[in-house]
Amino acid sequence: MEQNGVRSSTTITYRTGGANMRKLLVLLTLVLAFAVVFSTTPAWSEETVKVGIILPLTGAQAAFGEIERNSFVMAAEKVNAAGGINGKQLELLFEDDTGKPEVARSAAEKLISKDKVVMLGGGYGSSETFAIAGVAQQNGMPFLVNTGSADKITEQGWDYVFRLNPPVSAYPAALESFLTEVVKPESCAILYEDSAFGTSGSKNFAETAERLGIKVVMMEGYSKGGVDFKPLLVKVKQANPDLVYMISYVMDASLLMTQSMELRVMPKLFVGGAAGFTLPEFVKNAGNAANMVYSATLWYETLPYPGASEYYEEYVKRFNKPTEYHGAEAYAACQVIADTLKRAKSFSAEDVKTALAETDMETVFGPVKFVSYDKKINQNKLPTYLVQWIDGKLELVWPKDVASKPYVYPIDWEKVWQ
Amino acid sequence: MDVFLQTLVAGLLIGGIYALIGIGMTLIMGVMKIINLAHGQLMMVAMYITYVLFEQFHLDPYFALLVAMPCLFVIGALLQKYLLNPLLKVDSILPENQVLMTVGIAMVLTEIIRFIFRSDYRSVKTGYSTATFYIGGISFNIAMFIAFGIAVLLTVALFFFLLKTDVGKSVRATAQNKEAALLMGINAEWITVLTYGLGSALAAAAGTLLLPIYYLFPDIGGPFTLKAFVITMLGGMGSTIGAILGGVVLGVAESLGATYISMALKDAVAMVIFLLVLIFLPGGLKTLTKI
Amino acid sequence: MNFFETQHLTKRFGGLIAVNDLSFGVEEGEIFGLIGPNGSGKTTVFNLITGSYPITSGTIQFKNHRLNGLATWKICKLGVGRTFQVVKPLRRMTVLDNVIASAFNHTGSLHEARDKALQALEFCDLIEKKDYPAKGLTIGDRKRLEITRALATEPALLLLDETMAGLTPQEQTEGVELIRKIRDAGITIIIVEHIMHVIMSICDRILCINYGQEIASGLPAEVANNQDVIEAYLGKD
Amino acid sequence: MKRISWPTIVVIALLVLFPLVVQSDYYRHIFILSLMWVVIGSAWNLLAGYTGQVSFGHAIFFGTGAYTAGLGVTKLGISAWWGMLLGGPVALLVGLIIGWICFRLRGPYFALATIAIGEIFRLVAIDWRSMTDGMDGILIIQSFRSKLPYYYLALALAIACVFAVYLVLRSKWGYYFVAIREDQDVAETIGISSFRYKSLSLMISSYFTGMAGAFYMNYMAFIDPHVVFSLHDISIMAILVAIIGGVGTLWGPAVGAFIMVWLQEIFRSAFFGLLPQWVSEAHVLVFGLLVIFVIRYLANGIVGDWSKITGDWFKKKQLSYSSSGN
Repeated sequence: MEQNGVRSSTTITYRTGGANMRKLLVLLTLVLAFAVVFSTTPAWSEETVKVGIILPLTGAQAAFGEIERNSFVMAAEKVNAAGGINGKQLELLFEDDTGKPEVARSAAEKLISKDKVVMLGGGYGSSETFAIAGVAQQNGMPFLVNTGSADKITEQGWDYVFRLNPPVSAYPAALESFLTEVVKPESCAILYEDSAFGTSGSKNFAETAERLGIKVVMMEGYSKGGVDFKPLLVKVKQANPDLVYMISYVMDASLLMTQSMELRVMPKLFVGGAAGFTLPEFVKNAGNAANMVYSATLWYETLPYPGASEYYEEYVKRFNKPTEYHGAEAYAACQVIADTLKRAKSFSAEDVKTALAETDMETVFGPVKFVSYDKKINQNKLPTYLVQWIDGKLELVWPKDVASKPYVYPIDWEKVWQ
Repeated sequence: MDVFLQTLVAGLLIGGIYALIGIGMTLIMGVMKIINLAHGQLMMVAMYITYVLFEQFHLDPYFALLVAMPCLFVIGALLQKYLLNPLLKVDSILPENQVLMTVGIAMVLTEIIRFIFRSDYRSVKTGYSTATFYIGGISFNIAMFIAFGIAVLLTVALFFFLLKTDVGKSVRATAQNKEAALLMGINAEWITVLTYGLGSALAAAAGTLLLPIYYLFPDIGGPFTLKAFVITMLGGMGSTIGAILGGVVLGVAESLGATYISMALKDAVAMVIFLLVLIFLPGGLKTLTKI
Repeated sequence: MNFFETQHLTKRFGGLIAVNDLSFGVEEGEIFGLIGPNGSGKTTVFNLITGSYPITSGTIQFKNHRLNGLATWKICKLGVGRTFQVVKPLRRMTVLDNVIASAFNHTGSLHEARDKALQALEFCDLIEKKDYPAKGLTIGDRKRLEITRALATEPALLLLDETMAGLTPQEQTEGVELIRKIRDAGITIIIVEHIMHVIMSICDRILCINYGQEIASGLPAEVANNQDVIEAYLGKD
Repeated sequence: MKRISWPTIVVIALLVLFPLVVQSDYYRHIFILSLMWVVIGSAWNLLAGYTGQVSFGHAIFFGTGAYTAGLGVTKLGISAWWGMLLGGPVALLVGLIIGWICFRLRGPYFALATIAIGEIFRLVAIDWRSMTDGMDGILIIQSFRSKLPYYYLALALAIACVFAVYLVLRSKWGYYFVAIREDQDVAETIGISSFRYKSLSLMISSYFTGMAGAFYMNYMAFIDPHVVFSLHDISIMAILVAIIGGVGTLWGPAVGAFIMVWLQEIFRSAFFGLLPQWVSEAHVLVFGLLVIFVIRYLANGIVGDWSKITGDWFKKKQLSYSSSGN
């Protein structure tokens, strides 16, 4: 009786009573039943070869995820039109990681255990790529990364994880020779977005600079999406370096350049560390301020890689907007996936992994061959390039033998910025 | 010295934009005593309106003000009437229900825009976007300068609206004491609708003026929502002059923080100042000026 | 020394003096009335005693504790209970839970607190409504709940702030009985009240204040006939 | 211990049996995430739903717990499992300090202060690279190949958290928390130190949230400041979980956690691929609409207003629920 009294008195206050509980139970049972039903749904046809691709299709990174998905689709269509994978159709299952690692993990788990894919592709943000790679390695599922660029991804000794794109540390390779042969700067300032990409890139470039005997007079991060970079640029102006190296996504990149122009920050040259500086939105936003800016890049549509310019033109025609290196990475990843599956003895994970490891081919993104160096394994090594915005057009300027136009240096900023 | 001056000028100019963002928020918070966590998102919607007008009809952002502000007024008023006001009659455990509702509104606004415009970055580039004049080596961005001027203008207009007109007086009465206002025959519900509409319109002004010097994508609202309430609390809730003060203080603090501490921590500097004001100066800066 | 006393109690709000140099004492077991016109500072005195407002100057002494500067909850722990003029039930709790919450004042056990709460409800004749949500009570029952809740903290001194306002004559009579019963249980009471016949009938002594200052004190009959008191209430002509 | 009602036992039994019946790692993973959110949602609910202090900063405690586990690995060289032991207490300590700063503020001001502190934590975690490795994040190797250990750990945490809330509510603390939520001034006059008990509530809440964070580090094996200190994905998600399920109800956050995690997954995968892809782009939109709907029509959440749901929609019987307060 006493006990009952306590219960009834608290029921109203806290709403934990038995009646609610029973209904809750019904609800929970339904959820469980639902889960069981779905988990036992059989996989349908065996006529296609399924590959799971995980990309950010919603959320803040969705713009790039979309470019990559489009490119994957284009490449897969081409593969299937040419007879598919030894007669079977290649089917790409796209999953959205929404830019969150735990969701990327959900997506990977689903593709592996529910959709029974033969391998995984995609991986855009570094955090999400880590999550997917972890699942892939544990499940013994080959995973071809095409964008996630944090160095650590291929340094874990994870033998099922392969990376097509170079790690962020390899981005400024072409710049290095340009600096030693042409510019010979004495000092530099490094500005970077405080993302995984920006931080490791900046660290790496600082080491490069030190090796080349360039004094790093300033090195500072910023968080993405700022309106006003002037406080940062004022400091750059005061430090007056020969070279300003920036690792920024596209919109920060354009603001950095327009505001540099406003403040008349005039180093010998501005160089972007890939990422935002090569995108069409950069020149659209920065306008005149983009002129004569250099950028390291992994890819450019005029490069003499088989199919590169065709891919670019077809993309523009079909989707009515330009593509860039992310898209090329995705397209090339699909080429590698198709090639691997064609060569694989069977679609078992072991055979696919073996075939992937033996990859040696040309793609729109350049030659692909997985090697081990330093701490890295299964890493593709690619040459990098230097591009420059010359009068509104992005031109490949370095190395000289592939240049689409000669580089412009030295630069008279007063004249350029008039 | 140049570094300091240029930093200060940059801070002051960005402060003008911040002030604009804060004015709408301070009005809403003053009257309704709720934090409007959809403020930045309303601003984002206005920016898209301006963007469309510019792309489709080549309308200059300064003229787009005349369209974006009324549009947002209507959107804001409708949100208040059909989503926020009904909550007053609901008996819920958390008094912050209205605040949480604005979180929901913010999510829905962002996603609807994303559905229509995708996540692509967009921008409006005008001739004056990067136009600059120089005084003794210190650069002044003209678009920001104009925005600062309009911020002051709007504040003064709002100030006189609140002080001199009957409607404005009703708004102030409601802000001071809702019950008393009701007794005096003021239709408090209508006043809240009007206030939220006005607040949204002011957010629209901020967005429209920001667009030429900035850019646009659906997730842009969040950070500006944070700024808006920081400014409001800095200046003192409900104080229009306070909003200007708060905006400028925030702008300058961020700039100085970026120059002398670290660019990456400038937002943290703003948040620390915000916390200090919240704890030690609960009425905001206006309590110091006695305006 | 008195059971409870204030000396030179003063409270300023900015330029306004709400309570001005007020000194009075209450003896154990007394019902002490505090009267005065609207806005004369009665409720402010209560808020000063319970520590809701900081005191500008003066002292408050209860038994052998100085209450100045103590937190409200500590003052309650020392044995001062209060009710609010504008009733403040804990709306989404039941009547019983309201009282249990305050019965925890001197115990950590739910069992004991519950027993104490039931006793208090019995004492105040609210036991039948113990499972009602507090927000559903009538105004009379809400006032009664205020008293019950204060009693459940087991105070030695109880401050009653206009507990009769808004009640029917029948309820008022019951209220008077309840207050007497509380006193008979050994609890000292300071009561603020507007309804004169109530005050006159139950108080042992009365203090009348205006503009935060004492204008008269003494036995009910004396105060009632005091010229200043009459003027304060009716205004001078 | 007092008797526990049979539905609770059945629910727990079902959850214990689940991973044994369902072999798919995918569904196990979703359940693990759901259980983790049961912990965070319930913890948030104790502070906000029962004590009335709406926090927009629970990512602080989640992140602190996660980084305690992670830094143990990178700085001390101990196993991340120590985080399960240390993450809670460290988060609790942080909670204590934050409470000391923020509990002088009431209502919306408290909420604002927690947003600010949350942002400060995130920004500092990004910038303090010598300590946290900034956005490079912390990467460890998962201890178990199988999902089962993680599943049962998450289940144990969830049960412990809900049970702890249940116990608290049946004690002096619970009464005091609710009294503070209902009226802080009254609470003070009936002998409750609102500061002390609010801090207590925050400490319990931050403890469990910190545990959840440490679990996240162990299970996900990778963290960075944007992920674990996220205003949107952690702090606000915690609020949504509790609101949808029912603020101030024992089971609300648990129900809300399952609904939110499943809803996200169902929409993200476009109803497991049964619907066209564009549906998957709507998942945040659906969250938003659900929040608006619940706040507008089910102010006490799905559990709190269950009688209203069944009354209004299923039995077509009008219950005068919302007007009972007059």
